[in-house]
Amino acid sequence: MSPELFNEFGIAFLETAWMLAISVTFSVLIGVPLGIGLFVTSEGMFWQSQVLQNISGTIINIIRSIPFVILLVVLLPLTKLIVGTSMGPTAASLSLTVAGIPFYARLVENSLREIDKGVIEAAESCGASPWLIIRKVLLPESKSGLIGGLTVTVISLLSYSAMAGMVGGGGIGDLAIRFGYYRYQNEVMAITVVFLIFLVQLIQFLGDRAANAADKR
Amino acid sequence: MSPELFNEFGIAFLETAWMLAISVTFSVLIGVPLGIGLFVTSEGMFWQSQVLQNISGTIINIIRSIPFVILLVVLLPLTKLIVGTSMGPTAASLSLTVAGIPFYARLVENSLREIDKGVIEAAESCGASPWLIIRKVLLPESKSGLIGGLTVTVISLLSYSAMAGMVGGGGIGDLAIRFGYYRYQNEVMAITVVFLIFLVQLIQFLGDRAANAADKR
Amino acid sequence: MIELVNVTKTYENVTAVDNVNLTIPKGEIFGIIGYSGAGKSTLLRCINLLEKPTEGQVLINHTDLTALSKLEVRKERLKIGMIFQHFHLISSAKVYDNIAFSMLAAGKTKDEIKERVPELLEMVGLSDRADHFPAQLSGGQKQRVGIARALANDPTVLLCDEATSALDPNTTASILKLLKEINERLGITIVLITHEMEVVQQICHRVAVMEDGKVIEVNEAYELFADPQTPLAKQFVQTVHSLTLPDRLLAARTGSIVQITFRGHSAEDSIISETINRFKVIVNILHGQINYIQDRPLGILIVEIKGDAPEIKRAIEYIINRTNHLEVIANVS
Amino acid sequence: MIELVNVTKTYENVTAVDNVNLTIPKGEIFGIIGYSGAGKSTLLRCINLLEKPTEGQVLINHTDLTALSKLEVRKERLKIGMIFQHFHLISSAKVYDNIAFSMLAAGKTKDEIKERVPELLEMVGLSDRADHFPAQLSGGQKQRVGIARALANDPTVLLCDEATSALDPNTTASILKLLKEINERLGITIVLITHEMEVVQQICHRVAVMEDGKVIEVNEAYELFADPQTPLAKQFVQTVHSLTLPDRLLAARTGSIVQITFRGHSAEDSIISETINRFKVIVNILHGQINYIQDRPLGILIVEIKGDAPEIKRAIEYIINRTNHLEVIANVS
Amino acid sequence: ACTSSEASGDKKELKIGATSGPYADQLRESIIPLLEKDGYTVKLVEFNDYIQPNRALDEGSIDANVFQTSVYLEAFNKEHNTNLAIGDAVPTAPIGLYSEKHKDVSDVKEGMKLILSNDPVSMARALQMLDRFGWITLAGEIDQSRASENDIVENKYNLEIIAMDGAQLPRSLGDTDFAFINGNFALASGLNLEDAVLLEDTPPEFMNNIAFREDDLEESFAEAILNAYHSEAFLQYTNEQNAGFTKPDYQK
Ligand SMILES: Nc1ncnc2c1ncn2[C@@H]1O[C@H](COP(=O)(O)OP(=O)(O)OP(=O)(O)O)[C@@H](O)[C@H]1O
Ligand SMILES: Nc1ncnc2c1ncn2[C@@H]1O[C@H](COP(=O)(O)OP(=O)(O)OP(=O)(O)O)[C@@H](O)[C@H]1O
Ligand code: MET
Ligand SMILES: [Mg+2]
Ligand SMILES: [Mg+2]
Repeated sequence: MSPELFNEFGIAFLETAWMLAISVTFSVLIGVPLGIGLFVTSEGMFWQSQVLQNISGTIINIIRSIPFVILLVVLLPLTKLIVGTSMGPTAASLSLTVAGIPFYARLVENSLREIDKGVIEAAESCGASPWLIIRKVLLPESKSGLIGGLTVTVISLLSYSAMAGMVGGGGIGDLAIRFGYYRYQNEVMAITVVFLIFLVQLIQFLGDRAANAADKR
Repeated sequence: MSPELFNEFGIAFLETAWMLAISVTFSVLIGVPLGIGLFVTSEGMFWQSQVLQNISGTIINIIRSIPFVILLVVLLPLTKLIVGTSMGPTAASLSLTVAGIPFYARLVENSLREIDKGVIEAAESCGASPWLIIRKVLLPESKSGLIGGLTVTVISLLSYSAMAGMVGGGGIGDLAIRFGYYRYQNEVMAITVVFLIFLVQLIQFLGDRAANAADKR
Repeated sequence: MIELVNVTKTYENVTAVDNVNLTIPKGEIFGIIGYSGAGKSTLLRCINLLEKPTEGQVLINHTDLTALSKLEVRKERLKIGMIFQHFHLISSAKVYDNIAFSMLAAGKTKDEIKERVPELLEMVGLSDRADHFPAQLSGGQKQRVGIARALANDPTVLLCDEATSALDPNTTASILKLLKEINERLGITIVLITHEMEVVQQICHRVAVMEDGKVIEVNEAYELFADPQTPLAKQFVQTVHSLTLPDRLLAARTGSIVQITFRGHSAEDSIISETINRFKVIVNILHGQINYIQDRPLGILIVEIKGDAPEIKRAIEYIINRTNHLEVIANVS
Repeated sequence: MIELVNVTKTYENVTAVDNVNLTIPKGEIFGIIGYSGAGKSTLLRCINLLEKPTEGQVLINHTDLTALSKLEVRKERLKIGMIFQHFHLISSAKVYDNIAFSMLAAGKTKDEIKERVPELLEMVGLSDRADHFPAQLSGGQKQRVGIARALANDPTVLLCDEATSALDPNTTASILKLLKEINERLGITIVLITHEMEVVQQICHRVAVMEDGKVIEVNEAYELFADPQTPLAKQFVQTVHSLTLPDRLLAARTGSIVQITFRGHSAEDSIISETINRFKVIVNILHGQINYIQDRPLGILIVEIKGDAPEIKRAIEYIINRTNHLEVIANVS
Repeated sequence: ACTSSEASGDKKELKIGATSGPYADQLRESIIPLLEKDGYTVKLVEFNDYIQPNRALDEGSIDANVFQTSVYLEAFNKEHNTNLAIGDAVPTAPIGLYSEKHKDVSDVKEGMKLILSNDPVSMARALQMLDRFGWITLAGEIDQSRASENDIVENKYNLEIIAMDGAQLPRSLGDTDFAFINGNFALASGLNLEDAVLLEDTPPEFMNNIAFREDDLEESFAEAILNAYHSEAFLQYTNEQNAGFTKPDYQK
């Protein structure tokens, strides 16, 4: 690997890391509450609400059904408003975040669904407030699942971030497309793909370990 | 909507339908056995094999970690070999299939995991052969989950198929990208996006209904 | 005091609880029995409004829970502990924190919790397990944690849904002992569902028998065993009093075989002894069971009375006179 | 016949079953009791190799299952039915197909299945439920389907893991009756785990008591109740024979209070009657329980003997002579 | 190179590839109707990519394509060992330097932001223009098919150069000082070619072309397609729909 390529690679890695850091952070910060919201408003739960369920379900489905490229375009005005610019890794991160939130929210919801209903009921029978139940039952009991879902989300966002090159976001996936594909530098393609695979396996490995450690059952 | 656009739209719809038909069919034909394989070779199951687990797990993770755009490119030689051409909807379907198989296989595996272990054990205690257990216990008991997973797979493949435009695959997602992104025709983009959303909701609705109908618990 | 007034709970097409009226006074241990699906769990869950009744009122100490806001219901629940068949502990929290949770729910301070939890652990005999996770406990130990949790906020009512069904006889016995102690020492009202008649026998003061969502019989535990009113209750009681004699035995006997039921005083008097002294008969006890239900004896004996026919007849008349309950099973002579 | 030779099952760090040796003859109903986690289920599952023993052999009718190939084990399993606590029916298959599944496993033809399944349904009293899904059945009905499935291939051995623990007393009684019938009519060997001592009492011929993976006692069911050898067995038996008298009663008595155990013949003789006739004493039966275990009576009576001290003494001596088991609880006079 | 399936001269069913934008529009709106009048049935295949159309042409999946410069085609032939050949040039949208903030090339200042397309050919064209402005220095003759920021040896104003998808450029115009925008995207986004700070004076090697498999150059369908481009009707279309495009020699 030539020194320039090495350099290029380093920058791309930092760009990817930056995009993931932002989008994963916000996917968690917004996706977890959203996922909890979806769960606690579902049938039989303490804030049961068919209306909220339908609305949020529809919004999530809508976001998930729009191709990422289109999402990128549709979100440009918003990106401009929030990030101040419509290009670069930070701008790309906004679209990644918007794609990541409903994705993770659904996974959070699914993890929460796997909590033994009886445990939640027992907490309710104690007279615990919804907030206490969320903090002391829902989150701890689903920790392992939440981490597992996070792993999946990070990997998916990594995959989406390959398209960030469209708005000048750069990153590893973009490197593979620009040099490996457009400029026929097969070794770049090979290196990036191997690197991506390695990265994914690493994320998966760390995620699995953390999830296991969190599981007290 | 102008008549040409209407026409264009019709063609795009057929292309999407064709790509989905092929990729979903093969994702099911290969993903279901693969998912069953993953499950029955897992710990405590009748064909337990750590080696097979590791190999297939790694392959699946590798495919899932390569961004779809890159997968599309990497698979071109294979596409040429199998489909005879590297362009058009049929060629795109191959990449979609390759992406769809491990995706659905994992979902199949997860559904099978949700079957009460006791039921499988009861079947084993009857002296049933693995094949009989697969046919009469695993598949029927997970039917609802398999259908649910299929819904997710179809929607994901629909979303992926938007990128088929890269290899001249066409389809609705590509139409949205071509008109909305490349040609700045926002109204066409809006129509296609609305159509996509509608399609996704429809798939989800039908999937949910079928899954419920299959659930005898 | 718990009062259920016309409580009905309907799911789409099933009436799980059908117009139930019950009054359970303070300090009572009240049992609920019935077939699977009879509506026992649903009824119990209506008491703390885990299940909101479709119709009717649930009054606890004269407060109508069904008329309260969600927040107020939560406050009332602090006074109602609940114990579950499958424990339902928070698997990610240690024993200590499982109990502390319940106190957090009541808004207790850290200090109060620090003081109370060890007391509770002591009471259920788990002081040395405070730092264990539920997965590291045996079934009986988990259930004790469940009890400690339910008692943490000094409730006045304790609801138990088949709290001992999954436990071995020893553990069951120790948990029943604990419940009885709590009831006697703290005067807590206990409502419990069980399918084990020995549990009813050992600790219940009164019992409701449910069928198809309705309470078809409410009886003193003693009376339920001594004189069940409904066919269902009879069937359930019979599984405990299954006094069937082996054919071999019946065939070999030469006297009259009678079943005598001794209730209350009659059980404490020496009727058999007196019969033997008064009449020229030999009395041989073939089968029998004496149970103390709420410290009152209920005895059923199957005896063979041998002797001359007239003597036997007089003996039988005497026994009937003293017990009011005698049934001739076989009259050989 | 089932023989377990040095059977040990170890998980990473737990020895669930520890060097167990057992021989269960054909046609026996064999019970296994013990605390939760004692290794009962693991041992049972070793019998049909659902759990492969880490060491030791499992012989069924002299065939060593542990030495067989997977395929041969499957064939052997056709002769070993298993019934589960939680039924484990295929929820997506109708009752008919759940039973048919087991016959498909044995490679039976459609015609054979068509003939046999209705017979089995008849036997377990579910002929009218063939077309129902498991979710539409009650617990007892589900368990009957489980039994029919386990019997479909005419097994010689039936394994039951807490098959009645989740059921109400009536359903439990009906299922025990069914098991007993099957055992008597078809000579099937039954191995059953239970935590309900009444189950042991009602149908087991012999019983193994497990603790920490070891079988610490194997006893005839009758002997287990009459004369348990280990402290654990004693504890378990006591939960059935808990003949504790209310303090009130003890306080009010004036004579000697003794506990008499009648075993076998002594239980069938009229010892009390004869004592009353021979000595100048009044005998008042305060508490007692006579159980027929395997058609043999085991009686425990607590009686008060009133009269002159020497007479009482002689009476007691006489009873000891006849029964060998008398314990003085309180000697008032 | 691959065989073309129907070698006979009377091939009447054609597939022509193009990238989405004005070249596809030229085909759809003018050329194809002309060909259909000649008795051809033509299917237009749109690509979102610059490699697939050539691959498809080479393997015979399409019969012609319109999207590339001669420089690109030669590089592609060398890279992929293909025999693709140019039929003729087509009216080409010139690449241009656009800005919302600046009016002239001389407005360049230290540290300004500049965006350009990430496809190699467009980038090469942009870099060469920058070199001509004297904003940067390139490392001698650059490879038209592989040019990238890495070919810059000196960046005199320390410009921040960001590469992105060509279609994205007009959308990011407001966030940058200068943008090199391909004519097709500029037009599509509503920019006027005249509004450019500077339009490329498209040299012949940067004209877009219609390409065939070399063996097919003499085929009658190739001739028919070229005739359509050369026609009066197409000239009229060009004048009406493609104002500002650089015209090929035959239209001058
Ligand atoms: N959420 C629900 N939706 C519909 N039907 C329900 C629901 N919960 C309970 N039921 C039905 O209500 C009836 C009473 O159920 P419940 O659980 O109270 O019975 P139970 O007496 O506790 O039985 P078991 O002894 O098996 O626990 C049953 O027929 C049951 O199927
Ligand atoms: N797969 C396993 N891995 C590790 N330990 C196990 C496993 N299965 C069982 N054990 C352990 O083996 C021991 C015996 O378990 P087993 O289920 O046989 O007990 P049991 O007597 O049936 O208890 P219960 O009455 O609760 O059903 C327990 O300590 C249990 O934790
Ligand atoms: N179509 C592009 C343009 O006109 C050039 C593509 S070269 C493969 O700028
Ligand atoms: Mg219940
Ligand atoms: Mg067990």
